[in-house]
Amino acid sequence: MKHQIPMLILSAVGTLLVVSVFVPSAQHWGEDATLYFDIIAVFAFFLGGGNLIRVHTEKVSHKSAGWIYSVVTLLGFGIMLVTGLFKIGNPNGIAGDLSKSGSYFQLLFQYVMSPLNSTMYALLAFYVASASYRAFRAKNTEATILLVAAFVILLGRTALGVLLTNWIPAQLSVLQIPNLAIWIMNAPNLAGQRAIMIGISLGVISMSLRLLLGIERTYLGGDS
Amino acid sequence: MIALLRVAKFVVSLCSLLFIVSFLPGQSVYSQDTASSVNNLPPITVKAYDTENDAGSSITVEWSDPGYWRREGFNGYRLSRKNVASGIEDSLDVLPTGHVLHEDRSVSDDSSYTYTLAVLINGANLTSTSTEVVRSSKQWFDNRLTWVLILGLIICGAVIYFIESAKRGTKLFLRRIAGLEAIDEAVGRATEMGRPILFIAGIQDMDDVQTIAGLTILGSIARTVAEYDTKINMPVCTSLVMTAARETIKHAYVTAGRPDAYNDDMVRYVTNEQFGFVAAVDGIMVRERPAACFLLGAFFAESLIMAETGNSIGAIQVAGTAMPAQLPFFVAACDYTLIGEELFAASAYLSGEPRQLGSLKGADVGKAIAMIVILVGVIATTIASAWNSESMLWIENLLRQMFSTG
Amino acid sequence: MGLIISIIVIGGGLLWILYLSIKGRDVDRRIVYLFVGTTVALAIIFRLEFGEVATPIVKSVFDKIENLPAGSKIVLSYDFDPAMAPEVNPMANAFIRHILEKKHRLYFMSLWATGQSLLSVSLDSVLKPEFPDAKYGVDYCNLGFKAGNEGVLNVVITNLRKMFPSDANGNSLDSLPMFKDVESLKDMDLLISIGGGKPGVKEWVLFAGDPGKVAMAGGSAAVSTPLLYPYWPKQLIGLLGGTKGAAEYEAELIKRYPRFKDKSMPALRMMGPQTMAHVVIIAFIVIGNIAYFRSRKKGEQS
Amino acid sequence: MTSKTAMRILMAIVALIFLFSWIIKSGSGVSDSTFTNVRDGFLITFAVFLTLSIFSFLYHDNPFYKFAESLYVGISAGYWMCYGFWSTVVGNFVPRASRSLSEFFHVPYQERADHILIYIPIIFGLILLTRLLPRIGWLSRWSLAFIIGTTAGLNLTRYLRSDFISQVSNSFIPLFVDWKGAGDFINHISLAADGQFIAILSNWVIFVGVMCGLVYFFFSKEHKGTFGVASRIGIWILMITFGASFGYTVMGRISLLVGRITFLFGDWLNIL
Repeated sequence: MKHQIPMLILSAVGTLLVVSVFVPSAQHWGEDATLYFDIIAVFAFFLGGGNLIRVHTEKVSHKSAGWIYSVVTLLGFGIMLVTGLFKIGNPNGIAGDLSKSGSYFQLLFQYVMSPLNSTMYALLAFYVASASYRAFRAKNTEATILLVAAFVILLGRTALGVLLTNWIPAQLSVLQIPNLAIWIMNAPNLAGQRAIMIGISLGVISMSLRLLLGIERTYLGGDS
Repeated sequence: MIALLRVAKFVVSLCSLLFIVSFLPGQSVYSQDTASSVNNLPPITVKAYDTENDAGSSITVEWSDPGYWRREGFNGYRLSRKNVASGIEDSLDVLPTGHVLHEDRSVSDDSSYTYTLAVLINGANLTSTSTEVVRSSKQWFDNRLTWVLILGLIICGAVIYFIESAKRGTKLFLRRIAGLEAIDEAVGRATEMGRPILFIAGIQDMDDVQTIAGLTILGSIARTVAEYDTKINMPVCTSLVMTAARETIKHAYVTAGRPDAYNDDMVRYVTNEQFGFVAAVDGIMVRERPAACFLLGAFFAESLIMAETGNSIGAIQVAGTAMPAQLPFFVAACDYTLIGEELFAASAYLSGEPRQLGSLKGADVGKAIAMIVILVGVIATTIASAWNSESMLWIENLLRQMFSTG
Repeated sequence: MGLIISIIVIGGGLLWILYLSIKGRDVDRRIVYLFVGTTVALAIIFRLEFGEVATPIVKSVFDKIENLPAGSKIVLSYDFDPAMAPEVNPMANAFIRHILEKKHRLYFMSLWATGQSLLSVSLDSVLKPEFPDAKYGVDYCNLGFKAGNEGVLNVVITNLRKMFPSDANGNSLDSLPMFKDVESLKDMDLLISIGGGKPGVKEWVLFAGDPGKVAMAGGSAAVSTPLLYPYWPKQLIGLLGGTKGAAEYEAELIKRYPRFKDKSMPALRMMGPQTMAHVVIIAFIVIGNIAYFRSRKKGEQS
Repeated sequence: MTSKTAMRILMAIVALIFLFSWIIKSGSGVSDSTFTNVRDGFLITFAVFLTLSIFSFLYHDNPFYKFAESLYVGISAGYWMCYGFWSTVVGNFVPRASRSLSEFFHVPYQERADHILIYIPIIFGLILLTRLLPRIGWLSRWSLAFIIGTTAGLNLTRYLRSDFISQVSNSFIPLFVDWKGAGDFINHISLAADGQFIAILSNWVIFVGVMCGLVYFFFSKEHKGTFGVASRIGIWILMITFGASFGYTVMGRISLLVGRITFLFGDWLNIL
């Protein structure tokens, strides 16, 4: 029971959606299914929120290490939820666009969430630099090829590439670094991307089939 | 399989038959008196037919304008429809220059209709005679997808065939994947050092196949973890993944005979927001110092942050993703990387189950088909373009038609 | 002057790191971090700038918008978050300017929740002040965000009203004149997605542009640009890749419409720091490898 | 001096700078209302504080980073929940479910015959929430099964059409571009970027690259002999692809840093 019914739901829904692609009057099933997924996903948000509250209140009530940060998390969560759900300060009231400028929700987004998000992302610039200094080493043929390609693209995307190689005559213009960068993007890069894409699509197809046939069912708690 | 193919073919021919029957164009001429002002132009032709490959309730009206639209004072075309049974006439729409067809989606499959088209020039209506009677209908198969269906059936058929033959005990050879052999080693090292392992299944929800692939690999890792009694730590960023991951790990512990050692807190929901999640994972890495990190699933920009942080705390890292943009960072900063399709294959490898392995062989058939078709296609295209060969052009067009997405 | 100071500081620093590396001493991560930060900061403070010319892949998008007849329907989708914004927001603003300048109809939407918030910033800072005559519901409108990723596209390519019964402000679509002849995205003349994650340009190609047979262009964060090359020029008519793509578009826009010259063109300005940072990263790769080969040689000798 | 005292001094300094910046920023506000100026002054200072707190992680894990991280986790979870509620529940569910609710939220009600179907996801959603109840928590697998079924079903045909079929047909390329015979080819041979030779070379590279790349992904054959050579070329092509991706990515990452530094120098310090 515990395993047959989920398997049945999975296979039925999946097969139905595969068939629906080919039958014109059923083509909207795919749309409906995605709409349903979204609504279920909202319940998942609630589940997630519930878990977040549970984990952090537990930390606070047990006064476990770093509980003060859990208070911060809960506060942030509560404030955002209240301003968003009640659309506090929204010029158009309850009917207004959630992110209408002037609403507290948008203010919190602009001054708290947005700087946090972009700064986390900006850390990447530092990590990239550190990775290029320590990790990108010509350890073997493969790594060397990767490095050379990266090198050409890096140079080609800046004015430096033009400065360095614009003395090369038109007869050999592919050797000018900006042109070489474009060539790498259009030829070998395209070939590699394509091979990866075809491989992945087959991987996805065979994985989906394994799921539909009920061979792969770890995520449902196995087949015991 | 063959039976299915036959059904498909039958459906296709039935559809085409229906299509031909409904395709009865009506031609029309202007009535003499109103056309006198523009009598130097041939009459406009209008035809109406059931819209192809649809779910019914739609008729397409098509016309060809010999040049009225270039006249001074042209204001557009007015399309009218008459319900044959009830006699009700509706003016549908006025369409500006440039339009040569209109899809009328307000018809019922139960009624028949005729259409007339009027050219509006300086207030004068040059109305065509009406089209033949037409009725909309639904089609049961989308003709444009015949080849998609056939290719799909071949690939899926191959996968199923090899699954079946593996079930019957046929031995299958599979090449080794370096990253997979490292998994046991990594878990072993974490046990020796008495430190936890960290598992990240990407930042997508369960509607991404990569996440599912990550979780199936988690299944095998969790089994080893349960046996060795190592600590596993898995922050997740959606609660559906949390639910699935808990089921997965719990099952592994039950299989290993240690259900009491399982604990829901092994999997923690953090937040759906990408960098909120990254910030938390970074914190966990630095504070808990896992001995091994597994990054298997769909990753975006966070790949480098996680891989670099993992690298800086000296953890063994096994990564895998089908996001090509993130692969260079994994290749550089992790000890082992599963590239693209290898991620999907990994779960089958690790299960060791013959049926799963059979499906990999099936996917290889797909690759073989792709290679053969590309080879033939390239040869045909080359010869067709360089030496103008008619027969090669025919082959090229056939292949392009087969491999068009409809 | 600024250039000279920058070169001295950066060059000196690099030489020092090279010296340390050759000596076999470990250069702390934090020194690397500090160095990158300084380089970018110097370039920003001294406003180093380099000229840009549009490459064909960018030019083709520009020409498409330029050559569509006035009143054409263009969708501009904000599929990004604040983190990607410095890279792709300039593209969005350049598109808004160009599209409204050519008197096309502009339909905004977003597949990212965060996109909608950024969109309202764009509306307030670019569209409303620079095009005061543009009327909501006639010249432009905001459909807002809808959850469901590519699922949304799956629906709107056949039926727009099913997903968007109303616009972001709660107006029924039928009350807005610009939706009169729009049943689905198939009725559009050009779709533009600006993004960098998932869903992004790729999903737009696969679920909207391809199945609907509508011309499709994209602007994408640099990281996902290489993935999109296989779609050009058939499935994508053109593509703006990262800051460089945005800067090229801005340069082309200024060339054709000099009235935008005094408007802020952030991508063009960002190319200076960009170039400097590239140089530094290239230098790091070189230094890292020199150190690596030296240590390997030493290892072989001993 | 113990590290605790040092920390306290540091916190005091940060608090002072914060206060100072708040006052200055409030004073330089442009709005007529004092409240708005003081509020915006606080917000912009707070944004700067958060930016620097995250950057401080580069040096070391520290309380400022932990604060920013915890706040981020809370704020973003709330953000997504609000969006889920307003855009999906109110935007998509309410208009299909109830007229009075639609009026309450000011969204246009949609008359449809199959309204009952909209309750399917609600049922599965509620089943999902049983996860919070230990005894019947296993029921949540049903919702999971529904979602995975949807994923598998949609992806199977999607990837087949969009990635497999279209990428294969995109690979039908001529290996001799603008071919007018071998003599003509040799006469005009050059390394010009837009020349015939480079066009031909590109197509050869794409053709060979795709083939070898696919060979690399072959699982059921040992990579030995010719097959091994092809697989090796395949991995080289993949490495070029990764290198190209890396080059492009670096560019993107720097832009983000530029964005942040411009914010600090421009919006905060006003020195740009």
